[in-house]
Amino acid sequence: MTDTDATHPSSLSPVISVNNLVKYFGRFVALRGVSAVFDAGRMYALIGDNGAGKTTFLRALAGLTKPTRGSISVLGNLDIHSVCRYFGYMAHPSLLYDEMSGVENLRYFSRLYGIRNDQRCAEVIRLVGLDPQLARPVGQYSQGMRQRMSLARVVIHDPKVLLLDEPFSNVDVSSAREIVELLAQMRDSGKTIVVVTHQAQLLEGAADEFVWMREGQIVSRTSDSQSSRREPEER
Amino acid sequence: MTDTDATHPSSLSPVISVNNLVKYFGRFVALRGVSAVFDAGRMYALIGDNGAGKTTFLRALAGLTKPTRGSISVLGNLDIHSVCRYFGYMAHPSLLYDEMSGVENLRYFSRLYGIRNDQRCAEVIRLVGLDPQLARPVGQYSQGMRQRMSLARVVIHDPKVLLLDEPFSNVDVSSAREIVELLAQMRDSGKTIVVVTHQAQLLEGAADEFVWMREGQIVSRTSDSQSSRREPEER
Amino acid sequence: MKRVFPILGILTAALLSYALYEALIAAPTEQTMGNVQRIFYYHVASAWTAFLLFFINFGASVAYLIRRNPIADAIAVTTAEVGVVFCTVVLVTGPLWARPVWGIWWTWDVRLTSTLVLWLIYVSYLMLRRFSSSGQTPLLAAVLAVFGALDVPLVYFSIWFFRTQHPQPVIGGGGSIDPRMMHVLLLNWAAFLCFAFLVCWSRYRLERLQKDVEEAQALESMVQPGGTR
Amino acid sequence: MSRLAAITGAALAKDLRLEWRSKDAINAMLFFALLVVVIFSFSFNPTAEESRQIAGGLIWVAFLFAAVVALNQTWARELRNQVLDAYRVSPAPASALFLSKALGNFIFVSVLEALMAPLFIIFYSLRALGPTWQLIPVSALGTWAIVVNGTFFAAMSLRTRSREIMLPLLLFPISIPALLATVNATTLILTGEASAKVWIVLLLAYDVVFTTGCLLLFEIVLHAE
Amino acid sequence: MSRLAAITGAALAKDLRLEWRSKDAINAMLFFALLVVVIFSFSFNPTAEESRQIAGGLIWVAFLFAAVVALNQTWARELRNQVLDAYRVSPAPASALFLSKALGNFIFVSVLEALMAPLFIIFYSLRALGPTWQLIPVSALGTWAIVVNGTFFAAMSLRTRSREIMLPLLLFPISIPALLATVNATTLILTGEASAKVWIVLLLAYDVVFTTGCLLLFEIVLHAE
Ligand code: HEM
Ligand SMILES: Nc1ncnc2c1ncn2[C@@H]1O[C@H](COP(=O)(O)OP(=O)(O)OP(=O)(O)O)[C@@H](O)[C@H]1O
Ligand SMILES: Nc1ncnc2c1ncn2[C@@H]1O[C@H](COP(=O)(O)OP(=O)(O)OP(=O)(O)O)[C@@H](O)[C@H]1O
Ligand SMILES: [Mg+2]
Ligand SMILES: [Mg+2]
Repeated sequence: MTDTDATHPSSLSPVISVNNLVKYFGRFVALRGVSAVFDAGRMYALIGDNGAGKTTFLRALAGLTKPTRGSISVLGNLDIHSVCRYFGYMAHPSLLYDEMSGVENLRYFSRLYGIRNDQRCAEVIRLVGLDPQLARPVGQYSQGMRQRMSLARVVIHDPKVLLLDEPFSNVDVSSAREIVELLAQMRDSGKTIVVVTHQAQLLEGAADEFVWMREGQIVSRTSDSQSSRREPEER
Repeated sequence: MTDTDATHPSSLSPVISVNNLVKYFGRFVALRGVSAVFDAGRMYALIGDNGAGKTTFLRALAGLTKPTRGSISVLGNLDIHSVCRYFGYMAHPSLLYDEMSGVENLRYFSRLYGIRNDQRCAEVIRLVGLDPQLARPVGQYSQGMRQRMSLARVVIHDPKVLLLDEPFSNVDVSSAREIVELLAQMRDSGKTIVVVTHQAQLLEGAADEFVWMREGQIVSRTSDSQSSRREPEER
Repeated sequence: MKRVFPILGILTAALLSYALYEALIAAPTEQTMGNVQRIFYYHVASAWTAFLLFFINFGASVAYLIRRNPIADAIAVTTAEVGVVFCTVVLVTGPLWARPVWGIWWTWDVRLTSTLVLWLIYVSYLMLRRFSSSGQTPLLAAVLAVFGALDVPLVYFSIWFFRTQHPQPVIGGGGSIDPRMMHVLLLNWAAFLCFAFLVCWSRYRLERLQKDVEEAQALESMVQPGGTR
Repeated sequence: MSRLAAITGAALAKDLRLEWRSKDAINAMLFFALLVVVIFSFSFNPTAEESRQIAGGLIWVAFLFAAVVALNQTWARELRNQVLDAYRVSPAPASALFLSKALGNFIFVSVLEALMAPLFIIFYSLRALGPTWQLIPVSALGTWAIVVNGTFFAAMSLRTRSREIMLPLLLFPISIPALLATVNATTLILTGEASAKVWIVLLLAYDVVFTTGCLLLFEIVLHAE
Repeated sequence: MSRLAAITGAALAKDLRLEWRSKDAINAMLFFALLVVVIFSFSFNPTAEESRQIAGGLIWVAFLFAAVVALNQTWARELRNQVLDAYRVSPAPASALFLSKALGNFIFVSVLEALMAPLFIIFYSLRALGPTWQLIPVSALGTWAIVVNGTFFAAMSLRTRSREIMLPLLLFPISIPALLATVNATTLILTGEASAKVWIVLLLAYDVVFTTGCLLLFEIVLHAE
């Protein structure tokens, strides 16, 4: 375990700290003892081959998957459900209703967080670079627009922790760049961001740390996307 | 229309020639007059933003979608169904039965082409770098293995034309490289290959021509993935 | 522990054969029905055994919901499976008996119907366990078991109102059963209970072993590639 | 409590709005119900003397099958794009989602029944000999019994392979007492032979028991992954 | 012709092998069928004198509902991973695929019926007064009528939104004559009142017409995108 407990720069207590996380799917081990800490105001890129366990790890962080063993503490709290209002989770699918327009979607999801502010919805939609007036249902959006809308859903309740699973997959390069920029801004405003992606080069410069996963473990953490690309393979 | 009819190097008649293809989905135009020729023994990378119409174009070539207007002639034949035995089509989904093992899948699909040669199945599986003895059902394969198996299905009947839709999506970089190599070998053995992908850099050096699509049209054809990346944007 | 099992097995076999002898030969022949009535000892003993097993299943399911203890879950699967088997025996011996005695295979009487519904509920429980794809099978199954238990009294009442003139039990309504018959019945029941316990125990061990094997295989694959560096 | 109501309301309003917008499901269901009535009428000679005797059973079996088809669609919308995960990571209570779905289904199936009932009356020339008004509480309670369990088991069958077939397998055995009570109450009201009170009380008990059970246990089902 | 047979055989063998391997579908369907029988028996007072009169209708409506659930799964396997597209780009004839699916469903539904029939006989204490052997051609022809159209319409409903509900909407209206013939033939055989010959001939005609139609038109349905 390459635990970097000692190396993280911020002196605050970590936002997320994961301790020896293990997850079984039947007789298959998706996570084999992952320990890590994630600090406030930093963006982490989670990288690894197919089946490395990135999605599983992210879902465990979001409280969507119960780990078999190990513990996760978020904002000093061991019960994830009690702090879930501080999470923003974006999955590979859009997590939006295809039949409703962007604003309608956002309005519904904000209600779940007890927000009844339609002003805020419009604001957030503008923030991600879409038009709040757009009446088209989300199902007719292009993939890039849908990913932006997804991002809007994630930040509507001003979460402290963003967990994003492959936000750039099937998105064209220019849209992807804009999403990265947005994320960097949010990071600068103090949010903790964990991004899973196969396109590490997109986050080059934007992410503060690259976390490499392999076969259910974190094998290294580096500050750029190239330096250790092949390193873990020398086994 | 940047029709490059005059520029193709082989002196043979083209394997695929497309003439002013138009495809409407309801009131939406996915293809707005695409004309192109594809020659034998060349690999084409079809590149473009989301919704550019790449998948639609490929499906029209394979005879899976009837174009609203325009014609496609394959191997000099205007009725695609009569030459469909020369096609190999790989879509984003695997087009395999998850519950059957690799060999079983291949055996079934070879029957559809009138092939009753189990030797050939094993050979093809080895060709794509898998083990024909593997008894696991395809559903339990990793994404990379599944893409290889898909490729095996595509080449089992020794097609003359390969149409591949995003064969590298969600595949890790090393698997993707190997698939590219395989494709290059097949190109060298005289097949015509059209690959749709968002990761053009993977095909750099392997593809003979990069075909850029935008909003249902072919906007340019270049010989490398970088040169015209931004060019079509100046409109 | 390893010794106990075969010893218990032999004892149960002996008890079962003695009970069989008692039921088929030693017990007095019923006056109106004749020898057909001897199916009674199997019919009723199986019914009581099935009820007991389903009751244990309910307890184990509740325990699982509260404690999330895998042992409780293993007990729940075991008792449900074996219970369904015994319940099936009741549902087969009943009609076999009814045909010569009542002249029909089936009637919608309280006992018959509630037994059938009970059987249906537990088969659907086993179906759920079989079809459930997630790692949360025990949880879902436990929830269904609770629902099933909530349902049983309602089933009983509903059918109670439904058919008031159901065929009376053959052997007097007020428990005026021949003490000799009662003795044989209890003996058979005891034998069945031992047998059920034995089957449950081995099924339980199998379940636990499977879990252990899965765990071991998972652990093995955990140590093997790359290892923990 | 008011938070529960607010979120339930928001979710229910969303479902109703979407349903209303496409009207797909309601149209399809209506046509399906009509077909069921017709098929039943063809298969069981409805001019027979005893039609009043079997009508209760016919009507409720038809409603049950129509309801199962509707219930199977309950969670379809939440599954597409995995929107359910968005709900699960939010602090909104599980019971609000359940209530909104159950209420939505109740409205849906009730509308269906209100439109199918006249057809049955026409095809079978029915006329109640007992107190007709009692049919209203009986159908409301009977429908709620099917719907509350159906919504719950539909959520449960999301976690299984071959989802559509799983719902009736779980729902039917548990619903037998409710179905029996509803059918018998309806028959008694139609024939006027005896009072249906006992059955109504039984239905009420069933509804109370299972609504409580569903509300308490739904959180477990929602968060079972 | 032999090519058609070879491909039909390969596809049928594949389906049967997969079905046999998991046995999921058959188990679920059996239990569903059992539940349908029980629900029907509960709801229609089966001790009534006239049970022989309504049994034909009951049995076939139950079979129809069970068959629809089975038919809805027909194409599920081909849709997952869009395997159907692989068939469509191959030179294999469309009718081979159709035949293999229809035969598979026929086997499946027949097994189901063979197992459900005894239950009906037990629950309703049925005994035929007419020529019992005629029940075999009647059920074979009736089942084929449901299955051949069902397979076809299941393929057609693939192209629609809300697929599951679409199948009965298409199938039921078309099948009414076949259902009517089957129910009447069964009732006549059970009661022994008159000969069922006319109905059997009608069923045969129906089967021939629709099998031909399905085989000829399936290619269009398969290649409609
Ligand atoms: C047809 C299916 C039948 C089923 C499903 C069935 C079910 C049951 C069950 C579950 C019990 C135990 C319940 C209790 O102790 O309260 C039971 C007891 C009994 N059954 Fe049956 N039975 C069937 C047919 C018959 C027939 C045909 C007879 C004899 C004519 C019969 C005679 C008895 C007797 C004598 C008892 C013990 C009564 C008592 O201890 O109260 N059963 N049956
Ligand atoms: N619900 C599940 N049941 C069984 N196995 C699962 C389940 N979810 C994930 N797995 C397995 O766990 C492993 C890790 O999966 P995970 O989705 O976390 O990988 P990943 O790193 O996100 O891969 P990818 O880059 O392909 O998205 C995979 O081998 C996968 O097959
Ligand atoms: N069956 C369909 N019905 C309606 N619109 C469709 C259909 N298929 C595709 N489209 C629309 O046609 C356009 C082109 O789609 P296509 O799938 O060809 O794009 P693409 O270039 O493959 O995009 P991507 O990179 O996202 O796969 C898109 O806007 C899409 O919404
Ligand atoms: Mg993933
Ligand atoms: Mg595409």
